[in-house]
Amino acid sequence: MHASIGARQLEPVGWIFAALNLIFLVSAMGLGIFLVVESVPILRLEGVDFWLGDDWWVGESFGALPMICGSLMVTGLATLLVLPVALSGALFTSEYLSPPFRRRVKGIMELLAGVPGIIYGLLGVSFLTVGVKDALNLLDGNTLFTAGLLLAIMILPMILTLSEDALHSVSSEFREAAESLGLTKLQTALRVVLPQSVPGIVGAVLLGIGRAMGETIAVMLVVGSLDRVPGFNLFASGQTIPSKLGREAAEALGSGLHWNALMALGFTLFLVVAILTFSGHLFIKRNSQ
Amino acid sequence: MIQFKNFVAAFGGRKVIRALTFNLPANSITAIIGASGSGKTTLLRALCRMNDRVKNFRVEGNVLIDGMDIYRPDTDVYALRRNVGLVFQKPCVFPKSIFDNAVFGVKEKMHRKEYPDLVEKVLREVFLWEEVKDRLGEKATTLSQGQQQRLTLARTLAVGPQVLLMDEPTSSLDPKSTAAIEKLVQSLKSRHTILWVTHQHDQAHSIADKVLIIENGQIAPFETPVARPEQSSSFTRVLQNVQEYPE
Amino acid sequence: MIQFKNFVAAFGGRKVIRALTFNLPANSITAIIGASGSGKTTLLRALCRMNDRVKNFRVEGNVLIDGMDIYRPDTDVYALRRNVGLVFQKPCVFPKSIFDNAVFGVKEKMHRKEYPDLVEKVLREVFLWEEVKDRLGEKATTLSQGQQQRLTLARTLAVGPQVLLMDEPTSSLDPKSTAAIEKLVQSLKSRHTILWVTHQHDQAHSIADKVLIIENGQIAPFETPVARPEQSSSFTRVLQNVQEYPE
Amino acid sequence: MAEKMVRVLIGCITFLIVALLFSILGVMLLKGLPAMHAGFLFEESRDFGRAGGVYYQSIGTLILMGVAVLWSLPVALGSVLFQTEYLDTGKLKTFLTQLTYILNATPTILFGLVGYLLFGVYLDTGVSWVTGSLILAVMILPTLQVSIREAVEALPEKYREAGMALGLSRPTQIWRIILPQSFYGIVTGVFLGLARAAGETAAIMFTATTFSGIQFPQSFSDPVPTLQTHILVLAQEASNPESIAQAWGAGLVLLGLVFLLTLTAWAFRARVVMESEL
Amino acid sequence: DTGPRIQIVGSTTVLPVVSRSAQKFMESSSSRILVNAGGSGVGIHSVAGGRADIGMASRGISPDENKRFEKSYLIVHSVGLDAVACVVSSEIFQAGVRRLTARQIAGIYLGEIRNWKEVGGPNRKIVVVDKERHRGTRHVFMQYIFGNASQRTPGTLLVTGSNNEEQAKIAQSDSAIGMLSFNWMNDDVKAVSILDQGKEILPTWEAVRQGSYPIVRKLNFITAGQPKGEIKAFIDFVKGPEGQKIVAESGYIPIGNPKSKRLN
Ligand SMILES: Nc1ncnc2c1ncn2[C@@H]1O[C@H](COP(=O)(O)OP(=O)(O)OP(=O)(O)O)[C@@H](O)[C@H]1O
Ligand SMILES: Nc1ncnc2c1ncn2[C@@H]1O[C@H](COP(=O)(O)OP(=O)(O)OP(=O)(O)O)[C@@H](O)[C@H]1O
Ligand SMILES: [Mg+2]
Ligand SMILES: [Mg+2]
Repeated sequence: MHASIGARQLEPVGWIFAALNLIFLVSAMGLGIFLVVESVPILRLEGVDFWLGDDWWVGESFGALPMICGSLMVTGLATLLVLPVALSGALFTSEYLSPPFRRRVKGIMELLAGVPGIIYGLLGVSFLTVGVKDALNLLDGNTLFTAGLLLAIMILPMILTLSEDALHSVSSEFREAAESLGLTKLQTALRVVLPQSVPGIVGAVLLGIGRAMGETIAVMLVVGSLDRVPGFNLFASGQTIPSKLGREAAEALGSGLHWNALMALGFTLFLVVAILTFSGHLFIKRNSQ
Repeated sequence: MIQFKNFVAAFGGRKVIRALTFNLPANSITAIIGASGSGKTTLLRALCRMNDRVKNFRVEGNVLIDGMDIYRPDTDVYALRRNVGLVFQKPCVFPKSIFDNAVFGVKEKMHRKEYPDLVEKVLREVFLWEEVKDRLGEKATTLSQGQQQRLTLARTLAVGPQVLLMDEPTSSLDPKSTAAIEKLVQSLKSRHTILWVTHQHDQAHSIADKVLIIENGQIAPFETPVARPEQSSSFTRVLQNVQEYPE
Repeated sequence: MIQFKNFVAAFGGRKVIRALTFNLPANSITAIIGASGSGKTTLLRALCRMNDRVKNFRVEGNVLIDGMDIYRPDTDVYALRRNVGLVFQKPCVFPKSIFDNAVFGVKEKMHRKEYPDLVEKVLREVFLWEEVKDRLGEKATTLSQGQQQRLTLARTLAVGPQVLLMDEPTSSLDPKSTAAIEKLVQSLKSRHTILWVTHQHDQAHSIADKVLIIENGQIAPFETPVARPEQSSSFTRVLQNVQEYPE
Repeated sequence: MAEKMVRVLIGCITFLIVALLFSILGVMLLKGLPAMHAGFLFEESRDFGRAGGVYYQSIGTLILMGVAVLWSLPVALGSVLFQTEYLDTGKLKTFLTQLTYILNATPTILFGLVGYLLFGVYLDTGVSWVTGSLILAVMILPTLQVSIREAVEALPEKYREAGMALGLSRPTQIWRIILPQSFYGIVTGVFLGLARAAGETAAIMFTATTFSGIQFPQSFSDPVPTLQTHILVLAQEASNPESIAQAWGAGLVLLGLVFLLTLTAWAFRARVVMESEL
Repeated sequence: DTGPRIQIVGSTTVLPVVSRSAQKFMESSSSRILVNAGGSGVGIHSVAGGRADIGMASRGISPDENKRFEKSYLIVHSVGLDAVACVVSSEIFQAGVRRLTARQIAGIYLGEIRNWKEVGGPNRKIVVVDKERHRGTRHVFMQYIFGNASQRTPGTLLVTGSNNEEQAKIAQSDSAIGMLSFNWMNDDVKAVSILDQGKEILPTWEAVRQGSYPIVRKLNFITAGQPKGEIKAFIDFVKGPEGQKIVAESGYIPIGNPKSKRLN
């Protein structure tokens, strides 16, 4: 009864916080509602075929499957590439490095998290595509793989620094307790520190994945932008939802079926992310039990 | 057998332990008493190198356990700590189930099937089994302070160290549990070397083979035959020294 | 004046305190003893509504302080907690300087210039001043456990509560400091209503006007005239009840 | 010994990460330095990037990023504190958390387009830096929120309890315990948010920026030139090497600005964290 | 600078011309010209919505837009021309592919021809680079090759947007084909001539100047209704000699009397 903290217990400051929270809620919901409303016409016209269709040709048909596949593959690849690397880095920085070195590495990461997406895009065009092409002996370097790799590099500093924060914020009491039982540093890190920082790490990873999912310019410049269901071939060009939006949205602005279709793409991304975060949440829940 | 040779422990410039030279025989119980802030905890932590993490902590002199200097650079600290179990003054249980806490330090070598038996054994030893046997899966953080204190003791016992360092292990226990723990420790004497920090002088004298008093970072040893403190005139003297209540 | 009327406190399904009906007169010291895990801490925490944040905690019945039910929804919990000071069993100092810790709970109303005097006053009261006066700017977390315990007591005193709840405040203190704190508490009696949890029965009986024993979530009160326990036959009976050492 | 091997392995990985990221900086330097003539930082851009510098673009970028963080930080802090300190764990809290992540993954161009339709078309506020900073603020909100929430939630419960027991009101607890103790994380969030804002081109191109014609905004309804759009336009349509070099130079300046802000915040953080002695 | 303010928004292709012209124009005028990128679509949309005075577009107004913005009386003013060439990677050019028939190009884009050796080049797969569908470049190119501005091209491997992007992709590849404005050709990206019904169309400035080059598109200004005042003055300025000089300097082809201009 008393334990539930209801609105009646809010003091003035609490109301301010609630109002600020409302701003956030309204902007996020507003964006979502806008997307839903704008995508109604195309969804009404195409129904599920919008998501299952593999042909996107303005004026004829709008099938989002190539973009959905592309987005999932690129993001999945980026996550796969970045996770082990970022987590090892975070673990090493938090558990093994001495404070001055830790500060230095963190500093570099924080600086690099600040490299703008457009710069990654330019670097990707200038170096990564050629590098991938030569290294893998491909016909061309503008592939889903390149995009995934670029995204992995891009989100690495952010994931690393945030997961490191999560690891580091575990009270050292626990580390001491574990080490006094004779656990090695690594065992302590894996059995005590890591489990306790799982929520923080999942948060960091979700933030990174989200960033990767939504990245427009950098992906657009290296992914090849070909609307084609890529199958399971990562080494071919493809298209992601944001890059599709980046290429066409400004042209189609405002109204018309093309615009609706693009907004439906945005809405689709919303859904995908919702599913992802929901599973992430479940993961935390299961893990905390 | 633990030997201190001219041992000094300091935080930065402040020497907490100064020039300690001293032997603790194997299979004995030694009690340490001393004012709050006199360096008892520091001494215990130094014995299993828990202060390695503390930045400005440094030691001088030697500490030998079974003839091996534990501060030699090539010491395997993990093996050392498995051999020298420390029960903290401020119990710190992991935010896991009671069961998991009890077996936390057990080496992977042991088979998981043996865990339940081990848990029951150690929890019984620390007199906690009856209280928690129905809620082994609950989080250990929901236990009361005294229960947590016994759980951390059980956790250490499960590792099976040779040397047991206990930092006021009965400070938050009721007399019944305290007596049980005291009895347990006395029964452990045959297998372990035990160092016991306490503030209760009668407790120290009733269980220990030897009582040390830390003062100004140095030790004034009192060999106490297993005798009730009331019967020992030397102890009365000690008490008078220490218990100089401010009136 | 604190009144419990049919007070029940439970975590989920497990009732820790059951149907407690009881009065504590103002300006008195009441000691609470009881086995580890019997609900003493829960009782104290319930008195200043510290368990509001605990998810599955619930209470039934009433607790009145000066006639006001503290569990009424419109209670100002912050004012309540300033009025009812709780000294934790497990001291938790903030990772700030010793000085900052001592004045942490002081309302902003007080002028900063008065802080040094206040700090000296409360630290002297808890018998810590001499030990830390040269290092007030150092982190409080570097203090020993006993020092931290006294610091948290000082921190609470600085707020100036009317009711003082002390959860084993001397558990990690040496006899000297313990005696000092006991004396302090006795001198505070004239201004405060004090609830003191302890495991040491002689301590309980020597300082308290009244000793309560918690058992199975219920209270068996023993009115104890200010008398040495050794001289009280009723107390001996109690002791025998409780200290039934397992042999 | 497995322990050692793992340690060496993850140490190497960390080293490689640092090296990789350093090489990115190196490349930026190599590419951008040719544009760095004496006046690059303090001159106006001329002749479609063939001459001059990026002075006003830098100022515009700073204005947009700074103001966006100013809008966003209170909202992020307030909503996180509301969620962690005032709301019980429950459906609403879960929902709000998830919303944060969804918002975070929204492609920035959507913010730009929706912002264009909302501000430009429906509200008809025109192209202005205020609009742009608002859109950026919403865009970096999730980044700030997640980092702040993590910092706040990582705070051990015992500190809150100790504060409660002293009778500190909730605002006082927030002000004296939670904010100081999570200050480090909050600053991290601000870095990441700033970075995000700095990287965004698509979101502000239709609502806040101008390529040329305005130097310094005279009013709230003026657009600003920014480095981001400058780079984008030059990189897309400049056919002569001077202009392309200027695009890289502008990239280097952008990077420099982000770094400068980060370093400032760092110094600030170092001081405050020392004070709160985290 | 209290004079009137002119807002110009739209295609990045036209932007270099406008940016330079505005700079020049403002030297002798009190008006302030704000130029911003955004793409042809945004340009047209903004003009129709009254949020900009001039829209820049590298294409015409689509029928759909015409219908939507009927009430705005959109008027198109051409200010220059852009010539689009079929380009190949320099490696291919060096290997001997100097000319392609329109049919061969069509075959490549349709995916029927997949290897350079089928058109007299080295034995290497073709990297077919297409442009975003709405790009003016693609419109005129496809119109010429297929007779259909929005021809589907199943042979495509990459899609690019801006000139620089396409240039970079073709330059990085050693077997690419694409379409590109003249001004972006360099050592790595070479234009081939197109054989059409026995006639060889050389991709030279000379041919464009003489008006014989067929693949050209218009760079347009869009206004809502007839422009007046300073807006008209600016459009006239760009169409006038000084503006046309800038058009030429920006790598496009002036309109009007082509013979009076010297191209690069
Ligand atoms: N948050 C919680 N959730 C569930 N059970 C709890 C929680 N906190 C305490 N308990 C249980 O309630 C009982 C009483 O705990 P409490 O801390 O009040 O004991 P105590 O009398 O203070 O013991 P001690 O002397 O050991 O400190 C114990 O069995 C404990 O396990
Ligand atoms: N990390 C540290 N940095 C600096 N000083 C420290 C540190 N840890 C302990 N000290 C100081 O060293 C002295 C001894 O501390 P220690 O914890 O060993 O005392 P103790 O004898 O265990 O006291 P108690 O009975 O109160 O637990 C104290 O003055 C304490 O303030
Ligand atoms: Mg100690
Ligand atoms: Mg308790």
